[in-house]
Amino acid sequence: MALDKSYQDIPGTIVFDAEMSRKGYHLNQFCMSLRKEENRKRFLGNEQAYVDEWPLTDLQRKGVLERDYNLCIEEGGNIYFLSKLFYTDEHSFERTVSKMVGMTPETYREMMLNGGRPIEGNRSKGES
Amino acid sequence: MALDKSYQDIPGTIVFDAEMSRKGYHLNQFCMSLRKEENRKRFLGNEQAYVDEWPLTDLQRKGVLERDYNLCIEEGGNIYFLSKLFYTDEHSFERTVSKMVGMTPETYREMMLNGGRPIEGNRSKGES
Amino acid sequence: MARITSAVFSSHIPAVGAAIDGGTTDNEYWSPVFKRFEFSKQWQADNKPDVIILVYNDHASAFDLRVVPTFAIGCSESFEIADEGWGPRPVPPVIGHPDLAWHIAQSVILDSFDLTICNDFKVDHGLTVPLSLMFGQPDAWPCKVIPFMVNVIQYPPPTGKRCFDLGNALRNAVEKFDEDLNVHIWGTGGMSHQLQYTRAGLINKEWDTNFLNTLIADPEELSKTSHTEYIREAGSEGIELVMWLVARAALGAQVNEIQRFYHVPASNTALGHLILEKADS
Amino acid sequence: MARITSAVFSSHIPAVGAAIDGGTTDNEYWSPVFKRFEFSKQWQADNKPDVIILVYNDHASAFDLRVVPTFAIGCSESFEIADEGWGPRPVPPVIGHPDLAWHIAQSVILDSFDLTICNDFKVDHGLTVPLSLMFGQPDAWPCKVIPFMVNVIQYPPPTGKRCFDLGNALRNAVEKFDEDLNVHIWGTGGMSHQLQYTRAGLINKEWDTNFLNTLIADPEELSKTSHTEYIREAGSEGIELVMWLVARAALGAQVNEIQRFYHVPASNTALGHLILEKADS
Ligand SMILES: [Fe+3]
Ligand SMILES: [Fe+3]
Repeated sequence: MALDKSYQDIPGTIVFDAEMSRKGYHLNQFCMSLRKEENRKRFLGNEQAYVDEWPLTDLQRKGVLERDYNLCIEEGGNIYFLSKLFYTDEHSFERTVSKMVGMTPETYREMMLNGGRPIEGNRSKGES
Repeated sequence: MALDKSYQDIPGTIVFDAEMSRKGYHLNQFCMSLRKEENRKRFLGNEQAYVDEWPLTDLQRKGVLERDYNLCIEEGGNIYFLSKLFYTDEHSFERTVSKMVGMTPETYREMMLNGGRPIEGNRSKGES
Repeated sequence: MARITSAVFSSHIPAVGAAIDGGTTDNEYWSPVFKRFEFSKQWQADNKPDVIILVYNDHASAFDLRVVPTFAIGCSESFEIADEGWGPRPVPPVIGHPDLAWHIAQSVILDSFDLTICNDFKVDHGLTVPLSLMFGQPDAWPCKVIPFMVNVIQYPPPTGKRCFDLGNALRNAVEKFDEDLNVHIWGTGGMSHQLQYTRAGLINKEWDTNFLNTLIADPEELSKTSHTEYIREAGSEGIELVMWLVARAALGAQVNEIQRFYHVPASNTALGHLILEKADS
Repeated sequence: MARITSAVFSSHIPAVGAAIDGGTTDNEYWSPVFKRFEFSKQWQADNKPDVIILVYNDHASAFDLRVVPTFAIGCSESFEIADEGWGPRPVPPVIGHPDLAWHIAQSVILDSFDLTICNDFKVDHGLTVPLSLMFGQPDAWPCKVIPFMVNVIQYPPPTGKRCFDLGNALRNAVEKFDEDLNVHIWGTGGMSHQLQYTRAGLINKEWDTNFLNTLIADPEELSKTSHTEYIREAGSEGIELVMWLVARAALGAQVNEIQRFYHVPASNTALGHLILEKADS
């Protein structure tokens, strides 16, 4: 009798559970390094060289270098760790999230002003 | 109704509770620095200069420099942190404890071989 | 004897901090939020606590993945402001209350809560944004703050039931503290929001409304809500709401509602805010 | 299904590690101890587990006073040996079992234990001395080890009752793990000893004997022992014995005694050792 993972039925959602945490360990620790101004400068100066210092997978490197946050999340990145990366770009949560859902910042803000993404149709993979 | 501190009735014993932990915070963190070989060398090279780098009280400095472990414990030192200090001197727990109880290493070992310090008379401050 | 007299609940959205720090609280987007907080700030000024037990979650600031405590209490004299990626927020350092914090730590550990005792860590927007909302921009925070961290990032967080039980244990601990202190407890985070992947932007006003109603009237019933329901209905980051149960339980059963506010959107999030006072106080 | 089939209890005295590492196990002082462990080593070789859940306390090695977790589980792939002040012990690194460790962490957190999840820390004599006693000096440890740390240094440690309840939760967690694994659980530390101040050198054989008897026959009764009794009767460091309750409860009620050994002195300490097997296994 394994653990309850009923949250895996939720569409468009990757819960940061043990499996994801293990997969993303070094990716997230890489993000943590960007809390220091000197590291942010070094990273922005030569991104490829900086990420090569970390034991990341090819997909994780690609996700970071292309700022493909959905890919980062699939590869174990957690949004609060990833925020150190988009803050390094001086991007906000709002701007980053709009990119994750494939909207322009304006369209995304419009959706939020209209009450956000509705829950109807978004509860379960069977339903959506 | 404050917390139960009935352990304060035990003779010859200083329990490492909140009060002691707060008192000894920097003393114990100083000891932690001695887990590194380079710091041990630096400390043994110039003890006074090394302890002056830490925000210790005069009594804590005295305790460290004179290896007065009972004083260190009274001033908030915890034995497992202090062990980094006596290990730096290449002294064992046994040798250090004999010093704390005012015995020669030989007399202390003799007491231990004879079954250790008896509990009778050592349970409570009232009794001892 | 120390007593918990009030509970304040509030989202702790980074963009709200950015609006305060950047001076854009008057604009069309933010003014509906900050106008409503004028009442709360006045109430707070009229009801100044000696200490706030501030229940929040660290967002990869004090801890990274090497150490993930479920419950952690801050026992030091003061706490610096964390750099979350674009410099620390320009707010005063947080002054702790080591006497009460250590008392609470000892009391709840003996009461079967497996706390992590912490010293020397930095606090992030989870703690500072609610302080800014309630106190504005003073040169120094007007009271002491005990940071109380709950893991809600690494699944699984503590269950709602465990958070509810912890709240009761915190109340008991505070009431065993000999000094006369007026203590407030704050629950932060939420409400519905999802900050990641393709369902991001989710808002569930109906569920949030029900959460607020039940939190006030029957928090013990609310404590049965499963983690999957939080994530499904309130979004992957909406699970932060378990922290509100800690503060709600700590206040005791009978409460008066002083303030209630719900607003969509604040950046990606449904902003929720409550002030409750202990009914017999 | 994974199952906990045996429990091993042992002191984790630094001087015992030094005797092994320094090759002095044959001398007059140590040979009475190591002779009795010949049987235990043989039993261990005949009953090789896949994984050991090793309950121990960190002695200011993985953690300093900045972070003091009550219960912490090691989830990484491997653990290096700590330098406790005169270089790391010359023993192999410890290989973890992240699958089972993470499973246990999730299971017991959902079961109301407020665990701290840990990665990337070093293990000290509390963990390595029992391994050396049971496995000798191999090039690599013959099985996986999940380090499980209990705070017994910063007062208050978890209560005996809490440790007992945790043991039950660990058994339930292991039995929910789908893979077939033979799991042993070890409880370490103790027995009576005091390493500090003017009462140091205390040994209480009568109390220790009663502890061993009750641990085997009625651990739930034993779990009621107060912290003050441990410290008073078994010395300030004798309180490490609460960790034995974790391992004892994890094995379940019915057990067979395979080995029992008690010896004074080992350096400053009364060395205790037990091997119990699950009765129906
Ligand atoms: Fe948050
Ligand atoms: Fe120990």
